[in-house]
Amino acid sequence: MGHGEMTVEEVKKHVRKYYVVFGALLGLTIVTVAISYLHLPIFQAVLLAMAVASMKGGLVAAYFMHLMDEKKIIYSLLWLTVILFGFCMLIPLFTLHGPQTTY
Amino acid sequence: MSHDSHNHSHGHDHSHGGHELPFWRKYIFSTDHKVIGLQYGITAVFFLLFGFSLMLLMRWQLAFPKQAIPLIGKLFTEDGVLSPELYNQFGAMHGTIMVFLGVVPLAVGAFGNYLVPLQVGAHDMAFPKLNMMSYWVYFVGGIVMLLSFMTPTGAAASGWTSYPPLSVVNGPGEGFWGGLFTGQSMWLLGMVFLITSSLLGSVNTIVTAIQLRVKGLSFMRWPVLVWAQVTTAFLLLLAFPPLEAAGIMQLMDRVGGTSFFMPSGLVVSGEAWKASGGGNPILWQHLFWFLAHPEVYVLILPAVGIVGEIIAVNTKKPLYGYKTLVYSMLFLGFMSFIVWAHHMFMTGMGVTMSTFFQATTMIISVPSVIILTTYLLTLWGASIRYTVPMLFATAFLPMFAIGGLTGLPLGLTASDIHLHDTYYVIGHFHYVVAPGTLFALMAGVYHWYPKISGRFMSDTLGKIHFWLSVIAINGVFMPMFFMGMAGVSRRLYDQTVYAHGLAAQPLNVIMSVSAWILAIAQLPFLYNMATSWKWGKKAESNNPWGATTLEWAASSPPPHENFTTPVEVYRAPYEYSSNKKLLPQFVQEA
Amino acid sequence: MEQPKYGFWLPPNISTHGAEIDNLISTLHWFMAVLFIGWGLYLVYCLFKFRERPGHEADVTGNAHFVLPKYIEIGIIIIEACLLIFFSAPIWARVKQDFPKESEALVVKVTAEQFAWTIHYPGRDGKFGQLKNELIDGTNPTGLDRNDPNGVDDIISPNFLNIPVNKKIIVQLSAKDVIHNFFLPVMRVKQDAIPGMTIPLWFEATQTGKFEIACAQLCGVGHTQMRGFFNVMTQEEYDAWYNEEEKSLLGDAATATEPTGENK
Amino acid sequence: MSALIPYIDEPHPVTGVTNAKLGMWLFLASEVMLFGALFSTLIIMRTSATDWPAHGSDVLNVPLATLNTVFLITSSVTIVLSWAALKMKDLKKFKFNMGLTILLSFGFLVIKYIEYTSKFHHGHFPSTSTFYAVYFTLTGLHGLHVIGGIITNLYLIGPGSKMWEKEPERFTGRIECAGLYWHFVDLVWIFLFPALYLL
Repeated sequence: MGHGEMTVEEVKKHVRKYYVVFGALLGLTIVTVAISYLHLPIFQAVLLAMAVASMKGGLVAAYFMHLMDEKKIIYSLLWLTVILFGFCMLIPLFTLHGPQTTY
Repeated sequence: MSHDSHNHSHGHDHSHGGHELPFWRKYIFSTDHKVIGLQYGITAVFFLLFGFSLMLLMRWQLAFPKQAIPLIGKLFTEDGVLSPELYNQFGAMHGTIMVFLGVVPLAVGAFGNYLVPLQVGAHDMAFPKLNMMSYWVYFVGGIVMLLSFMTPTGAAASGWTSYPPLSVVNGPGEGFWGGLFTGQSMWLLGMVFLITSSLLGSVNTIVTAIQLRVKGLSFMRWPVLVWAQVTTAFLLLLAFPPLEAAGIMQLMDRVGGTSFFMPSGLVVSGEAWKASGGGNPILWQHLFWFLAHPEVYVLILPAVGIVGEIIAVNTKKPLYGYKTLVYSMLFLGFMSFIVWAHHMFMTGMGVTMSTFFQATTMIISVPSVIILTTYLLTLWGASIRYTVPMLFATAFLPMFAIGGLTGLPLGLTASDIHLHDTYYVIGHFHYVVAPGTLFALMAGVYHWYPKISGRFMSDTLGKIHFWLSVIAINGVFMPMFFMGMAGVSRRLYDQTVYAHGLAAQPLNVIMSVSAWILAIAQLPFLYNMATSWKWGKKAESNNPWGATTLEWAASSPPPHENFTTPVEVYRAPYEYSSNKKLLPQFVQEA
Repeated sequence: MEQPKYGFWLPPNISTHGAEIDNLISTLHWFMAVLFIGWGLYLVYCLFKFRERPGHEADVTGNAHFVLPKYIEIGIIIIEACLLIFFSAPIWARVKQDFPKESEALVVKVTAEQFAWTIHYPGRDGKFGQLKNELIDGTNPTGLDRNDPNGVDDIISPNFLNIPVNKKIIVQLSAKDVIHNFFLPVMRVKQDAIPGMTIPLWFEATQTGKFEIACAQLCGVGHTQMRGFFNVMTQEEYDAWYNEEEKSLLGDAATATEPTGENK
Repeated sequence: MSALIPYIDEPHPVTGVTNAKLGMWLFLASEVMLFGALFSTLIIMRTSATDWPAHGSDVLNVPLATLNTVFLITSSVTIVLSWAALKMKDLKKFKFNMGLTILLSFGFLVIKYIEYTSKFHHGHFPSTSTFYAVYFTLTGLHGLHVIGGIITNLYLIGPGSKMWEKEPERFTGRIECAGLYWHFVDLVWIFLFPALYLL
């Protein structure tokens, strides 16, 4: 688990971090809802919303899922997944909406 | 069969102090990876035979269109002629059963389950209960697929690729439950089960291979089969979920009236299709091939691993370029994720994307060539012992080469214009999967049989099986290339309707007769497998072939927890001793 | 017009672009044959030379450095790259991208359905009438609106694609229900017909004759029956056929103003 | 039996992780691909759709969904706190936090139920348009994941917690894995929420 040798003090430090992250997540949730009421043009709206969502996701992954101090093997696995995820998202999009046969 | 295997192992169980489990825990709901491997194997062989017999029936219609099938035709239709409805169902189910219920469970479920823990020196899989669940989920998936024949409209009939809109409009059924109890919906449900099973299995394989390695077994000391199985497991793990998502969406389209894959303005048999529209049929193809192209490598990689083991043992020398081989397999696995759209060149793809996919397709041919080359070079300077498994393994090489080479004209868009969706395609992938993968799997059965049962399979029967199979299987698939060249489309119920189809029709007769001979050629194999269990020649030692990997350190058959004495690995899998003989990994050189 | 010769190899080619495709196919097969025979000879030699026999031991150390295979592999990569860059990609671009001008070509709409082809000529005005789904019935398979001024002189030809020889043809391909594939074996033309999309393709025939349209994508129970006819005619023959069709549609030229629905 | 399978409760010296943790991350990797395909569908449906609401908020209930977001985020905190409690050898505190997690996830489902029924009430079904098809499929599948999480967590707080007596390390590892899964469910929602409701 990688935390096997943690002392009670260290755990408590972790717990304090969890509360800070919790606060940040709540704040970002308000931000993302607020942004949506600005009715920005679609491109900026998507960009901003996804940026905020990625920040939130990053916080959850980094602190709650302990990716901050995770082992190399997990990172390698996740990098592979992220790359393939990218293929799965982008290639169909490019193929379906990219330059088509036209005359 | 598994019953007998454990009568043998009883003695070991007792000596090892294992407590007696009730029958159903030991042979049915067992958590022992070896029993599960055998369960997978037996079920998969059953499905392979079932899928093969569907094709044997279809081949009658192809060779002698609209003539009644002799003797058994009346079982299927009133006049004994295979109807186009049944033809399409059999075609779709042949593909599905062979790939998802036959070859993959045999290659990954059976060989992977049985051999990976043994080859890494583990006592069992990392998650034994999960392993059991994975088998039973597969079993249920298989049953659902078989039950789909019982639905009012029969089984799925849109090809194993299930392209919508056809797969959605085909026999839709009334209402939610009526829609669910149709061939195509059952197919999708069955696929969800099979995918779940694959996921559980692949998580287990990867964790076992990585975490349960015995002392001294570093990654670069893994036997090629372990590398192949781990790569395969990653492909299954990461490529299957998109199909699961797509399957759920198609199921929604069929029973929930959604339009994920249904474009606007659809008119089916004169009636406007009752759904909102706005979907995209090509999206299914993307998600399907995102799985199904890696799936090709799921089929071939375990075979490559098996052939590698057998060649190393029977040439009595190290595999040439072990590291190159390993990196090629990994590269192959990775690249297999970005070539999929070469199945879709005809969907109106632009020049940019089609060039991209042609390029990746050409790139992926390179590691395949390297793998083949390393095996061929291993033969140089060898002392080749022609056991039955070695015969099959050597036959694999040229057969796989034909399968691979014929991929070139299909992977290049310009030549694909003529060859796409013709018999050429069928010939191409069957050369890879049938005389390729299946030959390798048969080789594997002959090779590991003494380990699994403690007895050899008959050599004579094995040689009859080999020579008949190798001739017949080429008779089935070689003519397909010519037929494809002639422009005969695949999945045609009766090609003689077309002038170019009629001209090529004699080839169909050759193929059908060869297919039936191929079926007969499997009888000695099945008989051999069944009878050798009890009456085969006893394997005197634990390592009768002089192999180098860890499974041969266990007794034959291996007892419940595999290794009764601690094992350790001292060297890479294919190395030789100072007296120039192959030396097992688990033996310390004096 | 003599019947084409079909056999166990490529069907005859009567298109302007087909020769390039055929050349690529045969080049590829020569390349494959050379590789396969090379490997095969090597394999057979090894299988015989290095068989297990008394007095023959495996040479466990002898093959540490083979260099020839490396060169062969690099050669294969170079050849494949050349085939891709100099043949396949440019041919594909010419066939699928370099469309002739619409003014120089005959434009037709081909709509696939279970299990027939509907060929739609734009008429003398060169404009297609509107297609409306609600007008689809047994006599009007694509729902052509005859009240649309552009649609009055449109000619619908079920299952028969008649074209003049030596003229560029542009086909606008689509489908009503499921995915089909428009395959003209003698023209080396193949393209999926996908509902919800209109995909253009073009070709030019160099010989006259009676040929077939095949469906190359499983489209249901009648997939086999989805055979169309593809007739390449001389310009005179084509004109004669066209005038005949037009006459039966519009009657005499004077009746062209009448509601055209009656003529059907 | 378990003695024969190493690295159940202690990390492997080379990889540094336990079997269960590696297995869980592999499972999550495949889940990423599952939702990846669905998000890919969402993008493609949206970019090619003829009738798609200009803003999800025009047709969906943003306040309820925001509340749900808060529920899930909070449950993520409580589950990680329950793990921390075990690290401090405090089973009672574990049960309290885990109980909160389960309660919050039930709350999530209740709100989801309210949302769904009001949609059905207004005649909005998956078959209405591709937007609703995507909405119901994505949130439905996510909901199934929530239900799966609830069942696991109920087991771990109930009969499963007996393991604490004999194998505390292994039990803590299990809670960490359950937490990983639950955070992933939270993570999916974090992306679903803006993608469906706000854009």
